[in-house]
Order: sequence, then C-alpha cells, then structure tokens
Amino acid sequence: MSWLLPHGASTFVGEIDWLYYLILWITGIAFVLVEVLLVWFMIRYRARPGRKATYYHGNTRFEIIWTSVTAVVVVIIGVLSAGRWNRIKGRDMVPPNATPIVIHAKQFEWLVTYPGADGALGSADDFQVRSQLHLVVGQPVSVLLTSEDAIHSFFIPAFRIKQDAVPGMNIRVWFQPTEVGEYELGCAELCGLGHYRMRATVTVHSREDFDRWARDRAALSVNK
Amino acid sequence: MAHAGALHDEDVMLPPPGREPGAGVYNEKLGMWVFLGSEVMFFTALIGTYIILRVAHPTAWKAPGVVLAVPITAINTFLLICSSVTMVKAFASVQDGNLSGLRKWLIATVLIGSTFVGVQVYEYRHLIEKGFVPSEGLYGSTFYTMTGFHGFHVTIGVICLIFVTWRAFQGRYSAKDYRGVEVIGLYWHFVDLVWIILFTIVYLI
Amino acid sequence: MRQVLIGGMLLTVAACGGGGEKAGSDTATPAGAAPAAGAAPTAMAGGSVTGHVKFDGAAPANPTIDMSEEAACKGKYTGPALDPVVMVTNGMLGNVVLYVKSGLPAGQTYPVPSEPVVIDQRGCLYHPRALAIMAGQKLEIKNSDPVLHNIKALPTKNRPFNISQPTEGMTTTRTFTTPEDNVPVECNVHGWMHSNIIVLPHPFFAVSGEDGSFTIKGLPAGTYEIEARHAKLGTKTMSVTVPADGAATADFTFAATGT
Amino acid sequence: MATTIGHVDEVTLGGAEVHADTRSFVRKYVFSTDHKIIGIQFLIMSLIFLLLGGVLAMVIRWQLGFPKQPMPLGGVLPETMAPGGVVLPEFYNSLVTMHGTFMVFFAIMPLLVGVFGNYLIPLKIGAPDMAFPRINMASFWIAVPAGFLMLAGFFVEGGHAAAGWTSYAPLSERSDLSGVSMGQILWCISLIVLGLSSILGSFNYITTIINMRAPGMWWFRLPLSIWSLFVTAILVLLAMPILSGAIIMLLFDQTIGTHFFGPAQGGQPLLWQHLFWFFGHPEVYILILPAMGMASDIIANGARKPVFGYTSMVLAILGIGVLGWGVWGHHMFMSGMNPTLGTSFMISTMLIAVPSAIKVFNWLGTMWMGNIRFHVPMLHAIAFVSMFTIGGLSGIFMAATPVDIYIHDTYFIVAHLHYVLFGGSLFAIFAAVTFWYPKMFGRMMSPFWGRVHFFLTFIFYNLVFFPMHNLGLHGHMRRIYDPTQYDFLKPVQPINELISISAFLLFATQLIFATNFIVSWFKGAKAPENPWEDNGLEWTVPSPPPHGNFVSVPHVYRAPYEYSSPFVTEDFLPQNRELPEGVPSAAPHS
Repeated sequence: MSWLLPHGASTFVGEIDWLYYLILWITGIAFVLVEVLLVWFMIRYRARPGRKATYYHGNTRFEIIWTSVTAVVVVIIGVLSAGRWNRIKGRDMVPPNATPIVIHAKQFEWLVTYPGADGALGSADDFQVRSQLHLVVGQPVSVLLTSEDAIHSFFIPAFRIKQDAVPGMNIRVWFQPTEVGEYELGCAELCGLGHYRMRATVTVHSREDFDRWARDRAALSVNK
Repeated sequence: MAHAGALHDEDVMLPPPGREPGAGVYNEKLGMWVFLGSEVMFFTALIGTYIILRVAHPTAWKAPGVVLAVPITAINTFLLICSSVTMVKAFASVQDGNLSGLRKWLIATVLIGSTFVGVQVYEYRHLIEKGFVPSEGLYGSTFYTMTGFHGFHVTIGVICLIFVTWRAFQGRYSAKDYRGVEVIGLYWHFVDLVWIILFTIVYLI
Repeated sequence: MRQVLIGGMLLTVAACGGGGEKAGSDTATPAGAAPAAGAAPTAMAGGSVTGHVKFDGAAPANPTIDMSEEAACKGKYTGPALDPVVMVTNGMLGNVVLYVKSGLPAGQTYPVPSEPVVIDQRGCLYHPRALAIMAGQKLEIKNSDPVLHNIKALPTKNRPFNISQPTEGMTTTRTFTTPEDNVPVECNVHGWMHSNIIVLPHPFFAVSGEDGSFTIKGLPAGTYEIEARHAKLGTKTMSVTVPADGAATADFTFAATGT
Repeated sequence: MATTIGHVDEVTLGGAEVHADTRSFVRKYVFSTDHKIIGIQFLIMSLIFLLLGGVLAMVIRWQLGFPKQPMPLGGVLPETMAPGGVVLPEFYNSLVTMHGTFMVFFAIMPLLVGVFGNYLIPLKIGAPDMAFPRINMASFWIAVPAGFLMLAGFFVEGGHAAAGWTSYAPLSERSDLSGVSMGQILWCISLIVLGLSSILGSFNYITTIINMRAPGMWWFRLPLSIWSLFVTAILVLLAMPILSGAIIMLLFDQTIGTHFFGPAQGGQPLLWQHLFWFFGHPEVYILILPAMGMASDIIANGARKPVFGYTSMVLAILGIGVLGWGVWGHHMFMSGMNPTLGTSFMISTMLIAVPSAIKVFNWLGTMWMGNIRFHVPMLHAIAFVSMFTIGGLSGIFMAATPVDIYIHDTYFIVAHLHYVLFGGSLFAIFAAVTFWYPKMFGRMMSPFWGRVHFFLTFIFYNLVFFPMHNLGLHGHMRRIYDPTQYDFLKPVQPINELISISAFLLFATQLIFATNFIVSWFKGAKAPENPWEDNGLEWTVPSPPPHGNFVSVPHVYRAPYEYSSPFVTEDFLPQNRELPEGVPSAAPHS
C-alpha cells in the first residue's frame, strides 16, 4: 500500500517521478488541510442548545485568495509538466542515434522486428521475435508502433512509458533503458478477450550480451 | 393573489402570467428554440465528422457532379426554400386572422416538403442502382448519414405539418392563438437552413 | 405516446430476435441439419474404406515455433517446438482429411453421429491439425494447457464464434449448422495455432493418424470418389468400389512438391 | 396550454393550481404527467439499475480478487458466460462494459437528472408542474424501453457489448475482434433511445426554470440545487445529441458497413474517441453538478447557516459548465493524437480544477461558524465533500501530462472516477434521497438505520477504493481479467483480495439502505410538515404535494439560505414567508 512509485529503469523515471512526488506533496497538503478543517469545524461548530449559527454570507477576500492560490498552483504544475511532456513525447525529440525497432501489436501478441546487425530496418538481416523486447543498456530505442486489429497500448511500467498503438497509424515512441535486467511489457487498452494476456518480457542486456543474443536469434527462422 | 383564471383565455400567447419574467416568450416557443439547440449539436457531430474525414482523406471524395446529380438537387433545394416561404406566408396569414389563407399555405408547405423528400428518395434509389452505397467508402458513408438524417428530420417535419394543418382545419388557430403554427414554422426554417449548409458542403464542394 | 409504441416494438423485435438466435447455435437442430427432405435416414451399412497415406521424398522441415513466452507449453517439448504442418513419420503422412466427395445417392440423409469430434489444444498446438465434421454434429473443443486459448472460427455460411478457455481441462461444444468447405480456426493468443475444419452433409470421413492409416466406416455398397485433403500439400481424389459389408482399400501418396 | 382532451383538470398556467383529482389509477400512477410521480418512477427504475450495476461489480471483484476460481452462485450463469462458475474473459469484458454503462447511464444520471431534476425543479421554483408535462411523461416512458434493450443484450448470441463503456472503435465496431455482434448493436440502440429521452427531459427543464419561476424567485434567489440542475440540463441538451450522432455512426459501421471508424477504408479510430469524449467530459460534469448543488442545499441546512459565497458558487457552476466543453482531450493524452494537443488540453484541464476547488472551500466556509446538526443527509453531504476532495485532488495527477503517461488506464484512474462518482455523486444521492424522502412519501426514513448504513458504507467504501490508488501507482492496468499473469502484479494481489472482500461487504451494506427505503414507505414515522426546518418552497406544501403543488402561486421574498437570520427568532426563514414592513428581505450580499 505504498505511495512510492516502483523502481524504474529508464531516463524518463527521474523526470516523471520527481513531478509525481511534487504533486503528491501539494495534493497531500491540500488533502490534510481540507479534511482537518472539515473535522475541526464538525467538532467546533456542532449544534448545541441555545446556540445560533453566525449569520454570515461569505467573504470575497477569502474567495479571491483561495481562487488565486489554486490557480497559481495548478499553473505552476502545468508549466513544469509542459517541458517534460515535450521532452518525452515531442515528435521531434527522438535522439538521432536511437535504434529503430518496429513493434506490431496484434490481438494478444507483440511482434517485434529488430534491425539486425546493420542497424537499419528494411535490410535483409532484419528478424522478428514474438513478444520479446531485447534492448541494450544506455542505448536509446525508437519504437514504431503499429497495430493490426484493435487499439492496444504499449506500456512498460519500469520505463514509465505508455503509448497507444492505433490501427492505421504509425506512432513513434522512444525511451532509453538505464539498467540491465528483466522487466515486463503489458497492454493497457482493452483490446478483446485476451487483453490481460498480452504480456511480453523486456530484457535489457549489456552490448556484448545483446550481440550474442541477436546473432543466434537471427539464425532461427521464426514462423509468421 | 387575485384568481388569475379569468385572464386565461386572452393572453395565452404571452409568457406564463403571474410568474417571474423569463425569456419573454410563451413556453412552447422557448422549448422549440432550446430543442433546436440540441439539433444543432446533433448535426455538428455529423458534419464535423464529415469535415474531419474529408480533410484527412480527401482522395475518397469525387469532384462535384461526378457521382451526385447536382442539377436535380439544386432544384430540390430551391423547392425547400420555397417551402420556407410558404411557411412564412401561412404564419403571416394566421397572424392577420386569415384562416383560409393559413390552410392554403399550410397545404402548399406540406406538398412542397413531401416533394422534397420524394425527390431525395428517388435520388437515393438512383444512386444505389449506380452502386454508390453507404459501404462504398467514406464518401458513401458520410453522404448517406448526413443527408439521410436530414431527410428523416424533414419527414418528421412534414408529419407535424400535416398534424398542424389538420388542426387548422379544425379551426384550432386564430389571430389570438397560433402557437402551433409558429413553433412548427421555427422547426421548418431550421431544417431548411441545415439543408442549405448540407447542400453546399456535400454537393458543391 | 407514439415514441412509447416504437420503443415497445423495438423491444419485442430484439427480445424474440435474441431468443431465436440463441437456440440456433448451441443445441443441434436436426431438422435444420439434413439438406434436402429426401429418404428417411438409413441405418449404418457394413461397407468401409481403409488405407494409408504415404509420403515419398524428403519431408520438408517444419517451421520452429518460438514458445519462449509461453513457459507452460514450452515445457511440454524436449527439443524446439515444431509446427507439424507436414507430419511425416517413416514415410507416412498424418493430418490428412479423407472424405467421400461423390457417389452417395442424391438426397439421402444420414443420422448425425452422436459421439462428438474432439479437437484438443495440447502444447499450444491443435491435435489434430485438420478435421472434418458433419453438419449438426457436436464439435468438442478441449483445452489441455494451463494457459488461455481462444478459439476463433470464421466460417462464412455458418455463424462465426470466438470463445475463450482460460483454464486447463475446460471443454466447450459448438455445432455447425450448414455444410461448408473450409472453416479456418485460429487462436489469437498464440499466433501460430491454425486449423481447418470441413463441414460435410454426411458422416463418411476420417483423419489420417501419425501412421498415415485411416478408415471410413458405415458406407453402403457402391463406387465412391474419396478425396484426401492436406492443408499444405493440396488434394488428391481416387474412386473406390465398396462391397456390401467388406473393406475396400485406398492408398494415397503425396510428394514433397504436392500437386 | 389548456387541453380539452380527456380529463378536465389539466393544470392551467397561472390559474388556481390545485384541482379535484378525477384521474384513473393508470393516468395517476402509471402514465402520469405529474412531475412528482415521474420523479418517483425514475427513482425506482434507477435504484433497480444501481443494484444491478452493483451485482455486476461484485462478479468483477470476485474475478479480480480470486482469479479463475469458481464463483459462489456462479453455477446459475450459462456456459457461454461462466462454465462451472469460472468467469470467462469475454464475459469479464462484458461485465466491465455493462457495469460502467448501467452505472453512468441508467443509475447515476437518471437518479440525479431524472429523479431530482423532475421532483425538485417545479417545487423549488414555485411552479405547478413542468412546462410540458406530457413530454416529461414521454421522457420516462422512452427511458424504460432503453433499459429493457440494454438488459436484452445479456441474452443474445455472442454475449453483451464488451468494448468498455467508452466502446472504442475498432474493437466495438468489428464483431470478429470482440466476438460480440448483437450485444453491441443493442448497446448502441439502447443509448440512442436513452439519448432521445434525455434530450426531451433537458429542454423541458430549461423551459420550466426560465419561464415558470414564481414571482420574486429572481435568478439569484434560486437554490444552488436548481442552478446546478439548470446548467446540467444545458449540458445534457448539448452533449447527448453528440453521443447519439457518434453512436449512430458506430451502429452504421456495424450494421450497414459504413467506414467512419474502421481504419481499413480510411476511417479514423481516433475520431470516435474525439466524438465520445467531446460528449464524455460534459457527461461527467452532468454526473457531478446536480450532486454539488444538492449537497450545497443540504450543507447549508445542516449548518443552519447561509451558503458561503452564494454568487461565487453560482459562477463556479457556470464556469464548470462552460469550461467542461474544452477539456475532453485529457482522456486521450496517450491515444496517439498530436502531443502538442496534450499541452493545450492540460492547460484547460488545470483551469477547470479551479471552480471545483472554489466549491470545496465554500462548502467548508458554509460549515465554518455554523450550528451543525448531524442528521443523516448532513452526514452523507459531509462525506460527499471529503470524498469529492480526494477525487478532485487525484485528478491533478492525471492533468499533469507526464504523470499521466504512467498512470493512464491504470487503477489510479479507476480510483479517481470512483471517488468522484461513488464518493461524490452517490453519497450526495444518499443524502438527497434521505432528505426529500419525507416530501416524496410523507414518511421519514429511519435515522438509526440511516446512520448504520452511512458509517458502514463510509468505511467499506474507503477500504474498496483508496487502495486502488496504490494498485494504480504500482502499474496495475485497467480492465484486465487476471492480474496474476504479470509477475510485477503478483505482490499486489493481496490488495486485490482486500478490495474484493470490502466490496462484498459494501454491497451487503447497501441492502440496509434498500430495506430502510422500502420499509419506511409503509412503516416510516409520519413526516412533520418541515422535518429538516428547511427554507425551500417545497416544504411550504403538504407531503406528498397534491397534483398542481401550490394552492395559490407562492411569492418569494428572499434568498434560499437565510438561516439563523437576525430578523426572526427561529434559525430558518422560508423563502415565501412574508415579514412585517421595515424588515429587509435579504441581507447585504457578500
């Protein structure tokens, strides 16, 4: 029941978690303030015989204060969000040295096409793997998301990345893993009866490890 | 409060008497104006979709006149405008208490309105024979949905007009109480206005 | 009041429309199954056709399946999992559907076999990979994997269905009401799982086992044209005369290229 | 308009209101044109659908708490839904879809707009009935077939709609993807019919509030519940046709093969999301504004003190009504639309958080220096304020687009929407039903059982929905049938079990409310004329009010919340009470 975000392993983790904790602080304070005031008023001003409530219609100064305070706080959060949002989702912010990968989402599987040794998609040495995403630590990846049938959503909790894959659209999403290890990828948009089964493993290798895997992986001819 | 029943017959065309001043018009007229607000949003949804799809996928549409018969529909549009004119004439004559004029113009409006629907049904049959069906593509889908629902609204309008005409023949309307005529007139002008927009963006572009 | 009537009418249409369909799919409706009225269904005769389906030439390599993401199924294979598209064991070809293509008296109706045709999902593969069934006969779909399989059948003449079996040991029965040449069946959770079903108006069919052998029983005397169909290698036909109560043999051979 | 058909005593405008009642049983209680009877008819229908939505929620919680284990009483379900009591994934998707659809369209919306819109508007503004009584009756009797059509969906081939209550294309429009064909079609037709019923209701409410306010009932003397119902009626009027248009296009895609949302032939799946959420966000304000208005009334009554900042509360309602149209994109940050749109929708969403904050502070201000009576409606209203605060605050996490990247479509969103819908609207509905029950039925609901139900509901409600925030923060995706498939969700499965058990207890507690509601109908204590000593016009007529409501047109002399006024000894001052000369009719406005 913790309010801390689980351990993350991508460059976005720093930016998103910091903003989340900031909002958690702000809303936490607001929450405690309101609920304590509420409980205090309930106790302090409960009905007692012979007592009459104060005939009071409100106070414009208070109204202006709490309206402007709320407005300022939300605008600050908005400004802080806009920069991060553009860095993460901006269409022109994909780092040039990112490895291109195509992930084709279909009902209840992720078909991942790797560029192969030459690092370029569309060449003969590309190979496709079912529901396995293998990455190199520290190497940014630029994923081209396509979908064959329904809307799926490419969601890796550990990398704090989520992007819907919409049939008929090619959507680019990029991220950069920072820790070797094994993580999970799930589908976050209802896409039919097997929506809960669209699980894929995400393995972040060191460079040599990845090359070794890619070499013997390319040898296997994978069925369509 | 004096018993207000006595005033009941004379000023039924005014907003409800003895109440806080509201919109200054009687309930049915205000109700129709508000209802037309919801109809505007309904056609916004359909026409908005058409515009978005056409901007995103222009090749699905053909040049004007290639698939759709513009001349016949132009005449049809003229007919619908005429029916608005006859509606105004009907409304003017009931205001002057000219009940026979009211009946005459109402019948004219009903006839022209139903001719409009007839021509549209004929055009649909002709188009479907030519193979232009809703499942043909975006062009067919948007065309039939928009013009189909407009035709549906015109048909409802004609049915209500027939009902108003029938009550006119019963002598229900007079110079002092012509609410039915005015309310259906509002609806009719709205439906005519929507067609003018539809005719331009569907047939002429 | 007018809207109320329309609403009411819509409601009755939906309710009886719903009711009617429901009965059609699950329970076998014998009346619907038999094609033409024709003579009353006869008892099963004694004749039968047996034989083997041979395969000459080198068997092509079956594609390997990457089941690494499905540990429960991967565990059921020692080596790499192969998709038995062309299942050849010492020269014999399995997964071939054989059935009487013509020669049955026209308009003759046959009793629907009571025992269901079973298609088993084991090791994330369909066993058998192809099968035939009579219209109206129960198709029993069994899931022997502790893993979700969904069975999506997309026939054109029959009603398509898309059902799921999340737990091991689950069985679901469905019936096809009208004969259809090819009903593709697939599992969307495992993209490599494919199967084909042919729905026949009569009960004379069989699927060749791993040893390539098959028997079609209950045939009345007469000469028939038997067709053997393999999902990848195509079809072959052969005409056979069946005695009143004996067995006729019919051996098919498929080649690597397959005509 | 005076009608000559049938019974004589049709309500006449402006004339003597109350007549001898000569209508037959059917005209009086079944096909009645009396806004009070229609209000009660909506109440019964929506409470039934609320219960049904709750049952669906219990099956969902069983499957999430105890995945793939046979459900007790599960055997009653047919083999296509739960063979051997084990819920199937496609049935689970139908459950999720129908739980959302029933609760939003057939429980909360009719309860707020259909029941209290119908019952309170004429009474609180001093009108004899709605502007168009027969259209009002038609509005209910069109909603009934819509309900049956939606129920029929469970019994058709392929099961009920299974694409979420938002029914995203292309899953919703292609039966080969979802395995559902007739169910989705029935879902569409039912909502189109319900849309017609809502539109008929909304222009009726708007005309009544504008044109039929009693003399003296100026716009700024309207109770806040009527203000919120007025703005809500405008939102319904303008939003429901968009939904009808969008669903008609979806229905055509499914039936006659048009290509609005199918990507294969040029259609756009995002277009459905835009259309749905352009309706969807005003819809969620339709689901909360009446609750806010009625909570304001009840809190002012409970605190025996005028509402803090009446004018700013009205401006906040209008602000929410207007800004509500410009924020729909925040449901679609991840949908693949252009990211720069994400920034603009984030800004408009941040702006709309301000009016909600104003309302919360004003409710607190109302209770400040009050003389608070803790009657059962007041308990629910206070719970509404505290729970709505949590819902509002959790909304800010989602408005911040980078944080939304992580929590979109997770259980954090489910927690947020249940805090505003259950914690917000449903607590306000419990308050409103208990508060106006004596006016509707002439009897009081038992205060003891009301308190038992309140405390148990409050506890179990928080036990169910508060941990969902933590599930969401852990990455638990929405609408998944069996969370144990994911290793990173296995450690949080005990939370799912806790939520499920609390949910069963929460459902059991609602049976207390149901019994209290039904038993009090016959055995409840006779209601005094003004049980809560409220200022509203509805308490100046007998309970239940006769057909035509007021013997003579009431005259309004002051604002609705003149509690603890120095000019009278009692601590309440009804709006229509005439004071002797020289006594100001309203205090100087803040």
